[in-house]
Amino acid sequence: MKLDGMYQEIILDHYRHPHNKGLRDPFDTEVHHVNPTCGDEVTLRVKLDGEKVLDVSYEGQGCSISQASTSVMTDLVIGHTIEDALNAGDEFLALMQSKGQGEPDEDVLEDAVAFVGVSKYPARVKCALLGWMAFKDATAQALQTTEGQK
Amino acid sequence: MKLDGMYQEIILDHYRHPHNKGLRDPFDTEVHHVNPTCGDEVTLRVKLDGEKVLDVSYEGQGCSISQASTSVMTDLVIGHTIEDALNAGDEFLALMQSKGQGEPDEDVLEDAVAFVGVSKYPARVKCALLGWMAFKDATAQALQTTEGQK
Amino acid sequence: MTVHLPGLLDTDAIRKDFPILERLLHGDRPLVYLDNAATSQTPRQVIDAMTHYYANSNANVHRGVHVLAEEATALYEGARDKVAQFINAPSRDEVIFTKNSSEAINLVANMLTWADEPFKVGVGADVVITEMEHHSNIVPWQLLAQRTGTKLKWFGLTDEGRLDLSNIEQVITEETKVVSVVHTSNILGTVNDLEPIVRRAHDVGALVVVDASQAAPHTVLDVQALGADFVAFTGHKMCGPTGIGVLWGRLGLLEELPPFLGGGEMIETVTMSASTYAPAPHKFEAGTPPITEAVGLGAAIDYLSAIGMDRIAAHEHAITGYAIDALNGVEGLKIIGPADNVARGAAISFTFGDIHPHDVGQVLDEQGIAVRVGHHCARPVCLRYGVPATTRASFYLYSTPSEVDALVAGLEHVRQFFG
Amino acid sequence: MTVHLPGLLDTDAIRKDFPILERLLHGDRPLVYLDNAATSQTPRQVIDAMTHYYANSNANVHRGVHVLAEEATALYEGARDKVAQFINAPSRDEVIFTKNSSEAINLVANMLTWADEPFKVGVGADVVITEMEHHSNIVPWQLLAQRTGTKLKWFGLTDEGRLDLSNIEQVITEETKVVSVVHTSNILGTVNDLEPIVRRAHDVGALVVVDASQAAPHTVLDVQALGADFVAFTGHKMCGPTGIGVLWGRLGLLEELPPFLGGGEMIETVTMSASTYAPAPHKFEAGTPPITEAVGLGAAIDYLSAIGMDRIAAHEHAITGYAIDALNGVEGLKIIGPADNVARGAAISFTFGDIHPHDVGQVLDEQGIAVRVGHHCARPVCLRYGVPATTRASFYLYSTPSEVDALVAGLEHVRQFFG
Ligand SMILES: Cc1ncc(COP(=O)(O)O)c(C=O)c1O
Ligand SMILES: Cc1ncc(COP(=O)(O)O)c(C=O)c1O
Repeated sequence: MKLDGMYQEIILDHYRHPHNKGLRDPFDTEVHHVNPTCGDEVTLRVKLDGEKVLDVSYEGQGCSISQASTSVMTDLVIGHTIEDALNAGDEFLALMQSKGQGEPDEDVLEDAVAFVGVSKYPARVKCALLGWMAFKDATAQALQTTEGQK
Repeated sequence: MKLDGMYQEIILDHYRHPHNKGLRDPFDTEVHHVNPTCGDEVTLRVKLDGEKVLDVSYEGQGCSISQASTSVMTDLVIGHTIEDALNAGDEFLALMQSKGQGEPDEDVLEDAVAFVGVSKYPARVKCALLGWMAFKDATAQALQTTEGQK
Repeated sequence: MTVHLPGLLDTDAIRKDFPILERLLHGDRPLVYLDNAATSQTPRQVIDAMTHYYANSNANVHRGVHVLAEEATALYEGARDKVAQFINAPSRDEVIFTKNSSEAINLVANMLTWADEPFKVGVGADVVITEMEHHSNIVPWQLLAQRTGTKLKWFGLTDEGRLDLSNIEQVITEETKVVSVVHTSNILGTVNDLEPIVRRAHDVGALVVVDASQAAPHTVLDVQALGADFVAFTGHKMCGPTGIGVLWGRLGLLEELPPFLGGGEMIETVTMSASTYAPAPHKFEAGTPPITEAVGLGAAIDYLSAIGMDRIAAHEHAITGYAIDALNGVEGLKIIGPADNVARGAAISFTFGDIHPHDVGQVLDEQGIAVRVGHHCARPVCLRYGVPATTRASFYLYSTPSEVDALVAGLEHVRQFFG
Repeated sequence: MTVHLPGLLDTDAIRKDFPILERLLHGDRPLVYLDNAATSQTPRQVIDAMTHYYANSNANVHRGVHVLAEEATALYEGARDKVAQFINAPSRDEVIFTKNSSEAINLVANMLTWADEPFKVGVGADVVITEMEHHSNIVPWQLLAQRTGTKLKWFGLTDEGRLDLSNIEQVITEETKVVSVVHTSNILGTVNDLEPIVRRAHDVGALVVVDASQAAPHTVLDVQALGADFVAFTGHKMCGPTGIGVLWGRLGLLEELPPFLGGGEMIETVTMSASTYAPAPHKFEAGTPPITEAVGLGAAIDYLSAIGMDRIAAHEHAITGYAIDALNGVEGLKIIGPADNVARGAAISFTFGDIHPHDVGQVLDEQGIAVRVGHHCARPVCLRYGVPATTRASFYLYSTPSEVDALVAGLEHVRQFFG
């Protein structure tokens, strides 16, 4: 079945057993992002520490793609440098815009490579990006606050 | 040539040698009517006398149909009773709305029967009606004034 | 096994008129098109009428003395006659062609924005809508409210998915200038009882606008019986083309209300400093109108009328009843909207356990079943019922019981997939 | 005898693409279609693209997860890409689909009606147009003036049919908020030199709107080279369908200016009390857009681009030159508009002795020759040149020298008829 290209087992796993779900303290910033076309929502917290992403936690509702993608994202960024995390986000965005043609770097994207099939479904690309966009936004806000305190 | 159905010789005659053209005194009312879609214009004067249409005169510019129709109309109403004149106008209107199917009464409409062919050309019906509408309007205004004076 | 329900149309014959229904998806899946509330499919007769127009009579309308211009004008104005007859309008001059329903409603809102007394809106006046409106019957009134200071009020909904009119005297008051309400909800399927609303609105001197976007395609729409002042609908939901909608309005109102868009065709005479306007409907049709689209809509009306709107309504009632029963038998499925088949249109929204509608729709699509998922341009309804989105199946004259069966089977597949 | 002019296209081949050009009128008269400024004819490729859409991919756009909805969305948004490329727009998001040129211009006028500073119009501000505008670029600004108290000013015309810019500093002043001007006049044929107008307008901080309705079909239209802020044109004059037009606008402006029509598709999120709007272009596209019409317009752009807009312009230039010479040889005929073939489009208006244009058009029609007669939605031009109306012949990529010859012969026949 062609759908398996989109709903890879790894995606369904993250959907059924999401990682890092549930809001946690401490955090620097909290953001709330919505996908207006389908009502998917995520509330996401970020805790940075100088160079590193110390923690990301979230609460949300939405389709399997948006939920799994957020779960995968947390694995990819927590404990990594901010720079690497944002880089991974850029890679993921490029993958999502590839219309199924992307050749993702598994070293960078790990489980997130499973989303290559989603990029063939324009209506679902936004779902896959929801958590990533929230992370980027929260991180940018946290960095700004830190800048301001310097 | 099918056009002959529209431009009957009698119409072209009236167009080339219009009757009663040129504004005359005395008159009761003067009206100015315009056909906005093509710019045809007529200024028309009416002189009534109790029951009768004493005089109609006009000045105008426009296509052969509008000019000839106005000329034919003056012949049909000058010297007739107001009632007969307005009746002829109603007959003519019905003829124009007949889409080529009308069977005009030559006793009532005289030369105006020649316009039956025009009724097949929707874009030209308004041209043929311009003078008649002006006459009807001017007569109604003149009658109102007379009423007012009673 | 074929199901026989009383009132069904001969869908075998009808489906032959719709070329797209022969399409296979994902290789070999026949299309099961259950997204009719979003847009309907187009019969060959309508496609052919437009193709024939382009190949034979295409010209700009009005003012032309050449044959093509006369034919185009006759076809365009002939379509207006057909619409007038279809909705039992007292006069053909009451039928205004717009680009869609949304423009039709915005047209009314903008006429009122610029109107003088007695229609003048503004601070101290209010506009009433309902919580089950499509965004196209919400946002134009929010814009009017922001622009003029008019207050926006609305009727709420009952738990059963019906309008809550219990406070009608408080909602529609002497301050109310206009009440705009949907005939048939595109998300809940509810068919509203408009009679008490029209009566109360007219008692207080308010105008009534009816959004008939989901009514004109599916049932006999009689604007005189309805008693409203304006009625809006859209071509692409009634077997017609995109790019055309209709606003019907009472002639007396159309004569008094100011124009909206300015341009060619809507004028009587123009000088650089001032213009006068043509009589309705042309006053409200600026620029080259959707000519081919009117030809197509006229052909759609001929097509629907030949079958009979009453028979189409009966067919859809039968299918909807069958679908409600079948869906109620699906474990974990919950219908959002009237659960019975009374005063109900042919759109059924539902949730399915905690499987998100996007996922439901995607897996159904894989089986060739086209449903719509999301908030269906009626987000306040989702908020009201506490759901982020729904899956919606909606039927039309070519829908069959076996398509309902396919949907039910498809849902079982969805459950397995995400189980 | 066939005439050979440098720059002519292979019209034998091109004409085969247009089914209507095979039509015989009044029994046996081949159609000589010289009414292209009113609307163009539609090639088979465009008709087929729309027919194919209805028969294969018809669905409502955006938000759908099913195959048809994805195909329809890709086709609709693909048409936007084609338009953007056709006019060299910096971004596809700058292309807004409207129902026609008139709506596009009204859209700008209404954005400004509701805009805040620095765009705010009203008492003390003014809007500048010209005396050669189509009614669709006059009436929207008259309405804006009446509604907001803004003052309307305009450039006059020279006896030769050109814009009189001698008083440009007095007409466009620090008070000017917007200058809206036609690229190519539909009645005079004049192609305006927009450069000094754009420069002066931008010097005083005014926005520039260009009505390119008669430019987009006939020449290379490069919005970046033009330097304007908004550009409007319409599908049915450029081999596309009715029911669709385009407004191009600078992205920065589209982001800042308020929406016009409200409804589905143009929102980000809606509650009963307030809404937020989608980014441009969707912010300005309320309701179901003209989807099929966009598909058709996209196909028209492919068709025109394959031939090449520069080559089409050259062809029309050759035909127009030939026609000006031929018409100047007709006794009693007087061209209203530039008498030479410099900075000139393919529409030629004229008077013919004292034979009224209606009569000219009617007798030409009888010979199968379709011209337009009247004021061509530019009544101020007729007033300016003291004529009640004109006869207009207008050419396109399929026009031939022998059609010009037929026109000249037809005019001789008109003279005899009324002689
Ligand atoms: C110069 C010009 N502007 C505007 C328009 C209006 O175009 P539309 O009727 O498609 O809105 C036209 C066409 O009639 C035109 O020639
Ligand atoms: C109830 C209702 N109102 C209004 C609309 C808007 O129609 P359109 O998108 O054709 O403007 C729709 C369709 O989406 C609808 O279902």
